[in-house]
Amino acid sequence: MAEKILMKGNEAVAEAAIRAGCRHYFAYPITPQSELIEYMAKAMPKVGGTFLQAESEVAAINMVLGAAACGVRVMTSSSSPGISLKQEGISYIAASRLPAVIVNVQRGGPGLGNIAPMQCDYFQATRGGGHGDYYTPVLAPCSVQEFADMAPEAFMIAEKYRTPVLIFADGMLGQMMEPVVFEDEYPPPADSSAWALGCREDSGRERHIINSLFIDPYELKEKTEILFKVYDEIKKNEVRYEMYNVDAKPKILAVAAGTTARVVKSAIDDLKEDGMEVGLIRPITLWPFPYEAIAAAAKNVESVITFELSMGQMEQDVRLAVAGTCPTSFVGKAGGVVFTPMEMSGILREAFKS
Amino acid sequence: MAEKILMKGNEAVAEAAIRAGCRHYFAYPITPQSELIEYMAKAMPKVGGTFLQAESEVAAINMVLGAAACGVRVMTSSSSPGISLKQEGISYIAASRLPAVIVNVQRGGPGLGNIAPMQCDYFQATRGGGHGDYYTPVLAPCSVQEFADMAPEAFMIAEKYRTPVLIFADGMLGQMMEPVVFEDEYPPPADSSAWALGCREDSGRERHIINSLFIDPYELKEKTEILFKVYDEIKKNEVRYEMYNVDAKPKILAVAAGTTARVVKSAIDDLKEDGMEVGLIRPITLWPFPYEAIAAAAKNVESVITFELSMGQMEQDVRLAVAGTCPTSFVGKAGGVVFTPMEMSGILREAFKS
Amino acid sequence: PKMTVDEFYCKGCGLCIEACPKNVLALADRLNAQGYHPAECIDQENCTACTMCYVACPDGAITIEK
Amino acid sequence: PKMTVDEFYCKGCGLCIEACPKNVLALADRLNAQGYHPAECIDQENCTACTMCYVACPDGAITIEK
Amino acid sequence: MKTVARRPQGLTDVRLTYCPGCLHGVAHRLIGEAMEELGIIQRTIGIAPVGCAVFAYNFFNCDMIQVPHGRAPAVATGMKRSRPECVVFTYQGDGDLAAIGTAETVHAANRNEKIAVFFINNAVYGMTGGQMAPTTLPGMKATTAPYGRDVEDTGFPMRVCELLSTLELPYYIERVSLLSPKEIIKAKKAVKKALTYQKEGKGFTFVEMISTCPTNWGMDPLKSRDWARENMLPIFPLGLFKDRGKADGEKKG
Amino acid sequence: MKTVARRPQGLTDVRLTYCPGCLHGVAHRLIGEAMEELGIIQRTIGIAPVGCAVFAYNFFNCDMIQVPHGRAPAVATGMKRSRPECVVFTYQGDGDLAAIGTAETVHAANRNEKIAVFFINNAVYGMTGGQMAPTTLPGMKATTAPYGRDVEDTGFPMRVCELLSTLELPYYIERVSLLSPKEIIKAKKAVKKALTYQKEGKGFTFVEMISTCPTNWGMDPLKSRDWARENMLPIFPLGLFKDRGKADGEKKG
Amino acid sequence: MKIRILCAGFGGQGALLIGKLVAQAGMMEGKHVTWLPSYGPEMRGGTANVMTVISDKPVGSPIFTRIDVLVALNQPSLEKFLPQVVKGGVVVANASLCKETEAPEGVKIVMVPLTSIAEEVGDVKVTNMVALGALLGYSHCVKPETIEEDLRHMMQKKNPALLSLNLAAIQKGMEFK
Amino acid sequence: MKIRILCAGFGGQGALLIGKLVAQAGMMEGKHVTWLPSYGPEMRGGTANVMTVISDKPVGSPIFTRIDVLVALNQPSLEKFLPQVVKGGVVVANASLCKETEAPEGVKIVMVPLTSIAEEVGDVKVTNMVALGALLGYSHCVKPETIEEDLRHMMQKKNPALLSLNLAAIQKGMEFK
Ligand SMILES: Cc1ncc(C[n+]2csc(CCOP(=O)(O)OP(=O)(O)O)c2C)c(N)n1
Ligand SMILES: Cc1ncc(C[n+]2csc(CCOP(=O)(O)OP(=O)(O)O)c2C)c(N)n1
Ligand code: SF4
Ligand code: SF4
Ligand code: SF4
Ligand code: SF4
Ligand code: SF4
Ligand code: SF4
Ligand SMILES: [Mg+2]
Ligand SMILES: [Mg+2]
Repeated sequence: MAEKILMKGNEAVAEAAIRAGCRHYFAYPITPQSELIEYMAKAMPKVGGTFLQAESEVAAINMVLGAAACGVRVMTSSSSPGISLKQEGISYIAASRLPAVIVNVQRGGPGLGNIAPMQCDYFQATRGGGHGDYYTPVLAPCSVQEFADMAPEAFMIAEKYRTPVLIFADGMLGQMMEPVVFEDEYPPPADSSAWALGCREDSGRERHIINSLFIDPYELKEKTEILFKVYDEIKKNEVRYEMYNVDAKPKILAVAAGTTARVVKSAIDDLKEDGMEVGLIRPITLWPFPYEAIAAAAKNVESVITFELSMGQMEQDVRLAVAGTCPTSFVGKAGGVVFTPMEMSGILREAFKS
Repeated sequence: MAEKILMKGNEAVAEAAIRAGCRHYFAYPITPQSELIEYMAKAMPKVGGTFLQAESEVAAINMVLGAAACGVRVMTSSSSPGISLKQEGISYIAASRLPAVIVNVQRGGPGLGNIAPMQCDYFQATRGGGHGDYYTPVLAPCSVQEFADMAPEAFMIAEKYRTPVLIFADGMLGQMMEPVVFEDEYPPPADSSAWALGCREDSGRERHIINSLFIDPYELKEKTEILFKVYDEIKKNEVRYEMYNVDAKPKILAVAAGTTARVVKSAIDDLKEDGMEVGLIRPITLWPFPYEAIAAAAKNVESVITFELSMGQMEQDVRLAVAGTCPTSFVGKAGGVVFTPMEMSGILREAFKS
Repeated sequence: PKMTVDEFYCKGCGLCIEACPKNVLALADRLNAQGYHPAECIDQENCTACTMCYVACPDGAITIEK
Repeated sequence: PKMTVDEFYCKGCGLCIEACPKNVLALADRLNAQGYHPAECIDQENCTACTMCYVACPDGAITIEK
Repeated sequence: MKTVARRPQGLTDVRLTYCPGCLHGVAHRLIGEAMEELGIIQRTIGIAPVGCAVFAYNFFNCDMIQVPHGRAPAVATGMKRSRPECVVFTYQGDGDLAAIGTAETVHAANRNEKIAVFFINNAVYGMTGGQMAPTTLPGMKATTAPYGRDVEDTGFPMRVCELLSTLELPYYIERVSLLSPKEIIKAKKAVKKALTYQKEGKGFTFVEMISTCPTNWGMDPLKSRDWARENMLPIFPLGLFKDRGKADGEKKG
Repeated sequence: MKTVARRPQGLTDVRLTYCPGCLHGVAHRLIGEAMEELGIIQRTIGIAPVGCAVFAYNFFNCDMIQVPHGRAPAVATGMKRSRPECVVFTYQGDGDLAAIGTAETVHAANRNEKIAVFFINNAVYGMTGGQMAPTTLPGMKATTAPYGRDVEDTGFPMRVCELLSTLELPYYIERVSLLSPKEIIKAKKAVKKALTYQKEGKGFTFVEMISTCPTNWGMDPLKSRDWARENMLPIFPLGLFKDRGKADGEKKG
Repeated sequence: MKIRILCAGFGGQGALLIGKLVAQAGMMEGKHVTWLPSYGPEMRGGTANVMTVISDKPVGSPIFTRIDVLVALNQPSLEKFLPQVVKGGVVVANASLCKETEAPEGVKIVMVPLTSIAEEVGDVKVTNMVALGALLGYSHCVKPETIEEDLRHMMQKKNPALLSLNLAAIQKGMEFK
Repeated sequence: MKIRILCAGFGGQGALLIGKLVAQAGMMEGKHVTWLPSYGPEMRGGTANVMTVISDKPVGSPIFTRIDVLVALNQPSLEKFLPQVVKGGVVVANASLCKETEAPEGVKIVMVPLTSIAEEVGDVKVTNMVALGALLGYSHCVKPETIEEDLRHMMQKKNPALLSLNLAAIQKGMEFK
């Protein structure tokens, strides 16, 4: 088995991306993701890859658009305010049917906010913060290992469906070190020759055009419907989630993503010792969201509680899933204050009382 | 009664804003909102106001931030891709607790899309397309008259709660002409002297600071909770919607906003002649959304149908409102193809059959 | 020399006419499919194939042979 | 002349010391609340109130009187 | 009989969507000719802006992409750095390049990205119906400058060549005009040089072309060319601003 | 005994959060002094950037706002045009002003907005931990240029004064340094002139200050000043680039 | 009562103004009206058209796919929109630029040499006014007096000459049988 | 078994490295470990601290508010974090920079003149290594051998001199009673 390395999440995801064959990276510095861009700056030249610090996040996402259009594996990363600036570009990348990976190491918002870990860009990530009818698959890691593993996974999804994919991390995941193991082999990039731009002197193929302008409403309608057929495929094939203690006939179902879910798990173990059973569903793909899994689990519990590092965003998806079959509640924290295991146990014990 | 004027929606909303005392406008051209910026260019100088064409939408929203911080009534407008570029700025304006009015004359998306009327920026508008925990009130007009009336209304809400307010229009509303009547008087701007930046030589007041950086998580948490208390107030006081034929014991409840709702109304009248009763709830504020009204109405119908010029966004809010009390369905159109009255009647007649 | 205008492209802007040192070009009375009066050479003999019309044409409608 | 350093602001960067033509400044041995060795005037007599130290100070910690 | 001039292979056989007499068409043809003459059609990627030339992806006979308003130089950067074997060019209007795209333009130039930028200056936002551009002339009317551009309020026309020429590394910068066959022939040389340097992988090449907008200027094609000559050329002087190829040459020779 | 020098009223009594010996503090003091001397503290609005100076709203004793990264000139435009009676200044670092804020900087200058821009050039992104800036020197190491800035790959240091000087209308542009008391005294004159012109409502005034970043350069304060003198001044020559006030003066006189 | 009027022609022919004057008149007569032009880059050289609805009840959609009255100032417009005209519908076609076309059953096509009449009246620019006249003659969507009142109101002072030219054109259009 | 270790000090004192070496060793011993530093602009001049967790079970939160082992390299750190130390907890304080402080009940404070010892060993820079030694002496979160193995692995080749210096410092720290 490959060796364990103690690494920061920001570095681990960068290393994994490079090992997975990503050779193009464009980004702009921002705390708390800067170790990612700095790692790329060091590592890319060593593998003959392209590292370029863009003049802004807007430029960075458009550099990504250009590289993606040429069919290469390309990544960018930023944190909340920077991701907001990328929204027009992401909408174009989605509309142009191009694969790309975008990492958001979230910080506190709105505005300049702060650099503490949060999950308050959930709506933006899962509802297409940009304009128009589109979605992007969103992967939410809960550990440095999973953060790293999601780089190759994100590229595979991006290439399979020709869509931008978001990795939804937070400042804590970016900054913390945990042991990581890298695969020796990662699947190679998918063949893009059927649509990518480039030199056609040898192939002599027809010229390729990449475009998101469809001035005739009926044409745009058709293109959009094709796009949504792809989304149906993604919903069918790519929903990912983790169940924890759900088979123990829990009275309460907790739903939490990312680092928050880790704290819930400790609390679940804690309560178990006192014979109080709580189940957890941790959405790993925030879009597509595991509606069915939660709906099914909700049928067998007395209530569902959503935990988020925000004032309540994912809880809407949970309510859409539960659709009234049992009471739901929400516990959130704003500002980048995180849940402590003790506190979490307390909240769940309370829930048991009622 | 004041005289009726035949006007384009883009011009009417601009004229109303000026009559309501808006003297500062910053924007960047984009179809189909250009008549708005062009009207402002003509009219502002005549009333001694400020019109400035910014170098970009990003610059425009930040000019708005500056003017808003000085406590003056300020407006900007754009269309879908341009609104995406404003997301960081809107998040800052919301976080800085500043009043401002932003008009989105929507076009087809994603990407460059086209310039046909759509409602596919609904998620972006109602879920904070920018980063962080925030919302903006969203007003959705269905006629040129209402579009115009919403300018002063938006300013009043913006100032009362110190929040940016979005007017959610579309290319059809912007381009079409209908008769408009303007009030002779509009309420004056609210007093901003308690927080606005400016000259304090006379008042000798303490210096004012406007800021969205709260590096201490507990401070940002507190600020966010204050912000959400304001949102609770808005939810309590500002929910607006129109009911049509809902008291006729309809078998089906339709939910539609903006121009789509007009087509639904003609269809409702059409079906009424054949004794088929359909009710309509037209959300006028998309955020805060009329959850209660729809929940109540849903209790007395067999099913709820949501109509949108998109692949389905508002329908999530409708499902959240209905919360499983009756079946819901969605009928949407992508690409900027609009509903015709005939087609709409057909859809509703079908619904009656089943 | 032979100067020909491809009606499919021509928008009757007249820039070629202005460009021709020999004044052998003019707009036709007829309209083309797009509703424009296409340019045409009314005196091929005197065309010197200097290509000035071609250079001026924004729509790539002109071919010169000799 | 009197040169005084406000310990509250001083970060012991030493730029004032370098600036003083009379070499009458030095860092104190003690630490201030922020854990810096504040600058101080070790020889007020020879201070000419030329204000060079004040000009050099990034933290607005210096007052000169005469 | 042999053909001495015909529509170049660098253009597709699609009819251009520009207004009658619009010089966008001339700029297109020059690029199409240069690509054909240099034999690079098969390895060139063109970038269409948002502007009247947004449809350029239908007109240039090479691989094409249509990108967000003003961001073409950033997109070109991403392309050139992933496909160094390709010739990459952007085609941009004054609103696209000198307003919303200012940062992308300046930084691509400052990095000396190995791309060609063709800048069509018609002193107006054509596609959106005649709004003021950064290049709109003093006193010139536009839909967003209905009383004529007031320099005191909105600034002086931006001279992009002059601006970029202060940067250290850009390889080639020239301003030409498309207002007569003579000028077009000069312009052709500049366009070809810009693409030749790309073929040779030299660096950032920038050609500004003084053009017209008969529709939004409200003039017929002929009149608009004269108007541009009288009013634009004094403010946008033609000429070579930078040619490190030449410089290098001189050094060598 | 009378006070000949003391912390200016233009600064609050809050301790600056800059690292020991960081010349941001000197720049702050000069602006604070100038505001006091011109008696404009009560009618000045200052704009804090995103950068180490993000906390400037705690330090300047006038009305203050903290704005999005790079957009200060746009915010200032909105403010000045709604409060013409106020003096409006921005305080920006090289990343803020010359990278992400390039378009806002260039266009505010081109419109000759009646605002003062203070540009602190320390050749690095200080706040975020030492990434490369557009002004980073050739070969200089930064966390995103770990092998030293390669001008072939990332371009040459941007000279903003030179760039803006090509524009027609900007009223006053000067580059000064903060590397010694002598230079600081010169810098003070420039800062005061920039704000004096604002008080008189003249136009766009821009003062670039060559500064240091001891922390990210990994040098002590003294060493970093010397390093800046040796390495930055050759690439960023000090001097007056534009002063229409002077010109006007000469015309008059 | 609800009338859906579509006016179409080449860019410069002024089709949009026809629709606007009718909508304006409808409004003055207390009707509900909407006016929606084609917009955007399609304008480039293409044809311009405008949809006008005049109704006693609030207008649902300003966009319609079935036409009660079509004014076609050129051949392309006639070809494009004729199929959408409903039974009982009227078509005013510009005989000067349109070929004789056989009418779908229940549809009445009136060929009026709009351009030539306009030239007679004194200026091709008033082709659209002649068309407006013809429209008023064959469809009774609004009263001619209202249109005249509106035009007087608009031009009396600014440009009396143009006013009488327009009125003359409208007259000629109405008189054409 | 789960140990929460917090190391804090002035910027340059190398508190973060102490945590990292412990976490690294924990990992090598097959434990679950997390390491989370304070980050961002607070660094400016301020104090740096790092939270390290070593556990048999997966670690829930890398952030904790109750401390099992505190290493305080300076006075501010001692003052700030001492209240969070749990009953049975251990505190290694830098006697060279910290005042004698009375221990909350159930908490053991060990005052070690880290800086001076480091100077003795030959370089104040290894203050953190002395602290690490003391930590290993008083808490048995990881085996000293593992730390040594790790350090050898890291430095043997690159810098044997530094290695022995570090090992000496750790030794001295462990020996201090
Ligand atoms: C983000 C964004 N903002 C604005 C627009 C609207 N828009 C399209 S083209 C254009 C300007 C076109 O002017 P120019 O670049 O000079 O090109 P021209 O049409 O004159 O050739 C604008 C503002 C857009 N499509 N996207
Ligand atoms: C939109 C956005 N992008 C990036 C950042 C992260 N960021 C904060 S400050 C900064 C650069 C600071 O450098 P500079 O402007 O030179 O100021 P300095 O700290 O050197 O004084 C960056 C990239 C941000 N806060 N917002
Ligand atoms: S220049 Fe070209 S398009 Fe214009 S008239 Fe001549 S041939 Fe036709
Ligand atoms: S080739 Fe020369 S001479 Fe012949 S038609 Fe063209 S311009 Fe006239
Ligand atoms: S310059 Fe100022 S801060 Fe630095 S040591 Fe002297 S007094 Fe202290
Ligand atoms: S005032 Fe001059 S002489 Fe006195 S301490 Fe300061 S620098 Fe030295
Ligand atoms: S609008 Fe102007 S620039 Fe655009 S195609 Fe027409 S003439 Fe050319
Ligand atoms: S990081 Fe650099 S610029 Fe920022 S405060 Fe410290 S020394 Fe100054
Ligand atoms: Mg233009
Ligand atoms: Mg800097």
